[in-house]
Amino acid sequence: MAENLLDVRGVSAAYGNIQALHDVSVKVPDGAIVALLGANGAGKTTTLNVVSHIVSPNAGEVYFDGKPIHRDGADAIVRLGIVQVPEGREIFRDMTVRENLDMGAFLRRDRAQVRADLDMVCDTFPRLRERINQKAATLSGGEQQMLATGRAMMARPRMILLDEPSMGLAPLVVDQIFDIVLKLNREQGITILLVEQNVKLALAVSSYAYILENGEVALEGKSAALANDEGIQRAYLGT
Amino acid sequence: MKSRFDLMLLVVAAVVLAVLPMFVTGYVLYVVNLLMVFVVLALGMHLVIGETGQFALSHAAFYGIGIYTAGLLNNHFQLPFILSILAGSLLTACLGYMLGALALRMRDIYLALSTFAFGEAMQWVFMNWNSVTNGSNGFRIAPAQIFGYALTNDLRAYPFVIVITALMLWATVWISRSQLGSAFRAVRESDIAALAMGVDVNRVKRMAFTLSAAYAGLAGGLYTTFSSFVHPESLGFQTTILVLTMVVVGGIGSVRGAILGAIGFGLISELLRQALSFQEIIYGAILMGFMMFAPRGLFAERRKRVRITSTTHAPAPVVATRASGESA
Amino acid sequence: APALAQQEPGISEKTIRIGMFAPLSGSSMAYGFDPMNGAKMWYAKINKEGGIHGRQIELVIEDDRCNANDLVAAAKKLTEQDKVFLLNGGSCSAATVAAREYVEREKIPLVMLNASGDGALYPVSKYIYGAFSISQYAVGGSMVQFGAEALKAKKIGYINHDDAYGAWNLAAAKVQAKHLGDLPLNVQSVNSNINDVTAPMLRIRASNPDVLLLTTYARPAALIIKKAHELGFDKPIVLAVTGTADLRQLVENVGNKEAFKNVYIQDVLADVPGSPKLQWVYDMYKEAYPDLAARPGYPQPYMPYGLPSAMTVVNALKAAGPQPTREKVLEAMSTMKFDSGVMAGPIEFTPTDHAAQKAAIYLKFDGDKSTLVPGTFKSVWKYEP
Amino acid sequence: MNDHVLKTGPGVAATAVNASAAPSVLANETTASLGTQTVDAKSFLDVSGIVVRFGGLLAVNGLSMQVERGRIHALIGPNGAGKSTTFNCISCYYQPAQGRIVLDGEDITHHRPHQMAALGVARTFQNLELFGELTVRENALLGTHSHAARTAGMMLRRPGAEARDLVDHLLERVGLADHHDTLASNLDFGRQKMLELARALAIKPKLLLLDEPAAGLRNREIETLDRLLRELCERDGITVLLVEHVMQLVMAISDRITVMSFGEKIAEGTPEEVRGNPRVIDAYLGKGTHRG
Amino acid sequence: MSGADIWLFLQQGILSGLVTGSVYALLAVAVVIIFKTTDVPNFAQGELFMVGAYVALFLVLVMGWAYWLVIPVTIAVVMVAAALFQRVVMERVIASRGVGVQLVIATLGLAYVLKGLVRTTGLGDTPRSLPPLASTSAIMIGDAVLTRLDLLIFAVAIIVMALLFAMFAWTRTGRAMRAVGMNARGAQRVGVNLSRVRMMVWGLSGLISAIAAVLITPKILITPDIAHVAILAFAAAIVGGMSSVPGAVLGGFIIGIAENLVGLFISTNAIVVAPFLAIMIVLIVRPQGILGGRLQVKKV
Ligand SMILES: Nc1ncnc2c1ncn2[C@@H]1O[C@H](COP(=O)(O)OP(=O)(O)OP(=O)(O)O)[C@@H](O)[C@H]1O
Ligand SMILES: Nc1ncnc2c1ncn2[C@@H]1O[C@H](COP(=O)(O)OP(=O)(O)OP(=O)(O)O)[C@@H](O)[C@H]1O
Ligand SMILES: [Mg+2]
Ligand SMILES: [Mg+2]
Repeated sequence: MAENLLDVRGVSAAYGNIQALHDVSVKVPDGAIVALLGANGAGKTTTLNVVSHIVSPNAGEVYFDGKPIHRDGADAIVRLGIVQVPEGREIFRDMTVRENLDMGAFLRRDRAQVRADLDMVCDTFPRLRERINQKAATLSGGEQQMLATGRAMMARPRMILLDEPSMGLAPLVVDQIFDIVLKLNREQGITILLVEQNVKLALAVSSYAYILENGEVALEGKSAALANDEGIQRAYLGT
Repeated sequence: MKSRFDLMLLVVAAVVLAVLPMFVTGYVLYVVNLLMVFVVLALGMHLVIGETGQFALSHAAFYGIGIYTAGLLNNHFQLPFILSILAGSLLTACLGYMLGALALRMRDIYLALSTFAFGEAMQWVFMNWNSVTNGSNGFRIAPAQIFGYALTNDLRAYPFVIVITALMLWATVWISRSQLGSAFRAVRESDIAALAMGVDVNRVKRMAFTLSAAYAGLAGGLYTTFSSFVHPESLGFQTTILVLTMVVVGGIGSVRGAILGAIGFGLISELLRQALSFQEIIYGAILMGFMMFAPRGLFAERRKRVRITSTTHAPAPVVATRASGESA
Repeated sequence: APALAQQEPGISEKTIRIGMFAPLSGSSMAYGFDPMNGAKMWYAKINKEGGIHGRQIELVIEDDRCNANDLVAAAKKLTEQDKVFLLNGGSCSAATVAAREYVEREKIPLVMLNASGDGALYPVSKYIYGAFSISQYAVGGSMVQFGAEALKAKKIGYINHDDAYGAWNLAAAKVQAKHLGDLPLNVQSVNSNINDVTAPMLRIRASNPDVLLLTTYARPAALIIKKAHELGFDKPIVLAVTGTADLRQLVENVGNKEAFKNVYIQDVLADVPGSPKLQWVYDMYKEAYPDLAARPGYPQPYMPYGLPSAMTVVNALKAAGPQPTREKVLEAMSTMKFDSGVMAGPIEFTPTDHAAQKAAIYLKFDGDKSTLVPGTFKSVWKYEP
Repeated sequence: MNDHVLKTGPGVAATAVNASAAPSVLANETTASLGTQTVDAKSFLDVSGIVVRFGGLLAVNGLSMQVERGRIHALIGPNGAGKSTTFNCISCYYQPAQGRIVLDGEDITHHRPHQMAALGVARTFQNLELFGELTVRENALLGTHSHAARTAGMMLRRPGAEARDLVDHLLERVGLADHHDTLASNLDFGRQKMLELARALAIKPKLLLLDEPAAGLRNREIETLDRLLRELCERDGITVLLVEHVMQLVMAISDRITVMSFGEKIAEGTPEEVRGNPRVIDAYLGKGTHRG
Repeated sequence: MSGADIWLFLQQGILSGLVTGSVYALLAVAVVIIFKTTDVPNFAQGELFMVGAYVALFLVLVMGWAYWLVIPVTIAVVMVAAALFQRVVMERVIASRGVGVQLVIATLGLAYVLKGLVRTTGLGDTPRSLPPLASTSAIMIGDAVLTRLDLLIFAVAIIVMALLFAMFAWTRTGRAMRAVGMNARGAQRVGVNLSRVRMMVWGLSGLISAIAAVLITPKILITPDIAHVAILAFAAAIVGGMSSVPGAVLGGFIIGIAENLVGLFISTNAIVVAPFLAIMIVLIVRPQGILGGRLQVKKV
């Protein structure tokens, strides 16, 4: 097995004539949490979308577990065990919370286990249990974010791509989210590629981090190192 | 339509249209006149569908009402045709306003199909209100005339048709560049946000309905200036669909698209005449082809790619912005 | 060649150009496509025989799509662009009417192909001739006449369409009923797209007539005959020519010979399709269009209706002499009478009536055989302005 | 959307007035301030005892709060506490089942949403509501609709020079100067947020309702936002009501904070007071490493 | 009109209406499942049905096959054709960023092509029929008369509805279809293969259309323009609430019965407007159709 579970090699991607990514390389070791940081419009979301093949790269390759996946369809990627918690949440508006969570386990056949996981998710987000039969469209912003995260957990993936999981969440819940992230990583050994605007937290939970600047990797290194380097913080992360 | 390209287009068109009568037979002029009617129809549909995003499929009905109104005024009162045309489009405007008021609660497919139903119902009225429309026998239209000068043939009608169409074009461009135009587009893109901008969404929708109905009515009046007969059969859904096709293939949301779409399709169907029994197949293939390879329209101004993360044709969320029902 | 001929549009020393139009595509194709072929093969035959006064007939063909705007466009193109001598076309009455004003303005003869075209024939126009199948006014009147005279009906049920055809034949039917001493007429008008004929049939049955007259097209006709049988309506049913094109198919569509215990059909062809009397037409077709004839479904039922109009044009041109003018041709047609060998009655025009066919015969049809009911039945309807 | 007649009278009349006494500063850095600064005792926005139910669920339960003119007032609380719903009531998208909302002496409880802009109430949306297929500039220009296109006559004209300058200026102020002709949908999330803000400002608001403006923004952008908001309230005298989970921002700029939980107000006061409040801490803040 | 007549009219009118309604319902269901999942009102629905009938007809008349063989083949052909259309044409339209209206126009194109093709076979000249799948001899129900075929049609409509309803509610595929309809991208995120699901839906609607064809043709006969029944199917779908399968069937019944009662108690001229009046009335009273589920507030 390759030591890097996910290996993004020099991908470039464009929207029409807007070049969003140039030659971006990101490596995520198996079982690690890697952070992807950078200003707005840097290309973080695009990078994740390239991995989950919502956006197809016009150059470069993506390897998962040593196998090339940049030609697989978006659903095949999920089948391989990569799920994304998307920026726009993309929940099923007219389905209830429960149905949404069930859809998360779409590819799974182990009914019993799925039901257990549903409980697990509801325990992590009690708010969702309260709203379990409410239409997702009517959830509050934060509740929707919880739902999106919960849906991803329901897939029992090998790897989760988290796009700004703390966005719109109450501080209390933000802490919880990151506890959850750590728990998923430690207990279920899920590898995580994390896009997060809360640099402090991101660097705290991750072992390694990449900093994107308008579509290119401007800097990478051990999270701890970055966290302690005032200069870098000021230069790239504006703290 | 700001680009230099459009200006060139206009100039060329103007010149061609001006010299045309010297070189061609009445047949060609008839075809051109007919095309112009469809241009006006397309412009009207552009306003309500292209700009405001309200899928109203009752165009043919208003077109018909315009024809009958103007026709009756020609036949019985020998009004100067300008007046009968205006009368027709005034009437349709009022009806359009009422339909708009009724349709406010509906959107998307429901709006489309209820307006479609209205259209079918109107066609039935044309078909059965013998005393007025002469029903299924078809309706004879006396030559339109103005101060004694009768438009007895296509050549005589031609200049008026062209000028009126040009005026409508000018009006359309004006509207879509005005703040009303941007209000239309705002409603199309997000009525929730539009409300926050102080756009009275319902009023704006009604305006769109009214305008497009008025256009259709006027197109009907225009038709009476060079045509001596109309049959309810030609005032049904297929006409609405033809206009819709023109607008979409031309490039939905673009004035240029609507016009060129109308002309392009008018010509295609005139040329297809020769293909005889295969024309349906060809026509269908053309539609599919355009949608497969140029769905945003052949002639529309190029638009940049839309954000990937807004899913293709995901259902528009149903908005009932006043949740009074909810919170009661 | 004589100077006169030169001035006349569409005429040259060697040729006469004739403009033809009919629905050659779309939903009404079946009404025009093969009748057009029928007419064409007659012109071809004439050309083979050396043409008319040494002139070959040259055809320019347009598709009128059975719709007013397209038909007018076609007529204008043929007249002004192709400069044809006369127009021979039109299978759809309603649409053909649209050309009336234009034809009169251009003073060009229009001989309808197989449209009943009542709307264009009445009031009589100097330039328009037609109704080679039969005029709808004739259909309606004749039906009522048959019902009352041959079937001794005192009370008549009548189902027609809500379109122009229906309006015309009903108008004549009413006149006829009045003429026969105010026979009660229970009329149900239905749309030709109707799917469930329960309502009209129940209403008819409730009015308990002695005969049911149907002037509908083939599909509603089949549905009604079927429903009548289901509902146990055992009075005679008379089916007008508009629905009788393909009798074998009619029986299949009704799906039950029982339903034809008491059915009569109106006909205007000299005899049922495929019968010896008309064989020559079908042979001619096979010869003219071998590969078409090989295809299933061809020749289509309406094919023979195309010939009489072509015959009329040819005869008129012959009569107009070596230097034909539009006036001469119109002149010739205004008093023309001949037996087409295709239609039941003679093709007959008078200066006051340009509808070719007024006679209709009736056959008792039991599901496979049809036996002639003696006599022809005429409509008394007269156009009064 | 249920149809309704356009309500003329106070609302619209008021517009005319505000617009003629138009905030000029927004249009031009140099000129003096909005002048609506005179902070009087009685509150500018007065929400009293509003209740919103969704089926069985009590989203807002008798919430009352006063917002003083020219201040930055924050509304915070756990997810699903009812903050956005409250916003929707103030901007008249929802109608509270009970309670009154008074803006500057006028009862707006039963106003229609589109009338609010004319009254000088602007809002942004938690889940972006941009005109995706329109350019950045067109988006912002629509903000001027409420004053540049009041009458049908004005509607038929193009936006005037004044409106255009205002928009250009605002776009520059939020850092979208060089994106004028980009389609809104082609902007990244952060810039879309900024565009929404600019569009709201184009309304020349007296009251600005911001639903989580900082969500998805990086620290640096948050600092810009911070500066911008202070400026708006101090120099342009705009009253800001802010829903936000980014404490770094809230605590820094708010003059007053209302905390709600399960639809009810659980605390109110200055940032300090609120930060210290135990109920707030265990209902909302937690002790964690949240920003700020 | 005597009281007895009225009573009889009611019985017969309603029962026949239910059967004709089932015809509309079957097609309406085919419309609805495509709309539900791809948000496209399929303007070629009527033509799919029509082609189904003509394929069968062709195999019977020209190929001279046995009917038991014709039926499955017909169903297969139409299924595959529909699925292919989605795969080849519609996917391409989506790929080049066509949205709702463009997709609709594409289906419109299909409609024209199919009509044209059938006409060129020459079988389109007169209305035609197929061997009925059940006896068409009359049986009495109360004072009303129906045929075994009528009962079969009614039954099939109900069964098809039930099956589809179950599928959407309880099967994985069904859930996938609903998800795709609500949020295509979201569905991809959880591992749904969009184009496969869309193909399945089209195939399914092709299947229903073909079944409808062999079942209904003996009742309403076919012509190349029989597609006009699809208009009534749309009426049924919209009355029932466009995205609800039971709604479609309910709508079908309503339209069918409305046609007859209007025809019987008002005028046969008015039969043809009845459906459109029904649409307008229903939508003005209830803009989302009868079973359309109440208007959802968009959370802002
Ligand atoms: N669908 C699209 N069409 C065109 N351009 C796009 C599209 N999506 C993103 N972009 C552009 O690509 C660049 C990268 O966008 P992306 O969303 O990846 O940035 P990001 O790092 O996720 O920013 P944020 O933190 O604000 O989400 C930006 O310049 C953005 O404007
Ligand atoms: N239209 C609706 N129908 C049903 N429930 C709703 C509706 N809108 C909101 N809710 C519920 O009301 C509660 C309050 O929602 P609201 O959006 O106001 O929360 P919030 O305070 O904005 O939370 P967040 O900070 O996460 O945005 C939530 O629990 C939500 O599920
Ligand atoms: Mg992003
Ligand atoms: Mg909120």
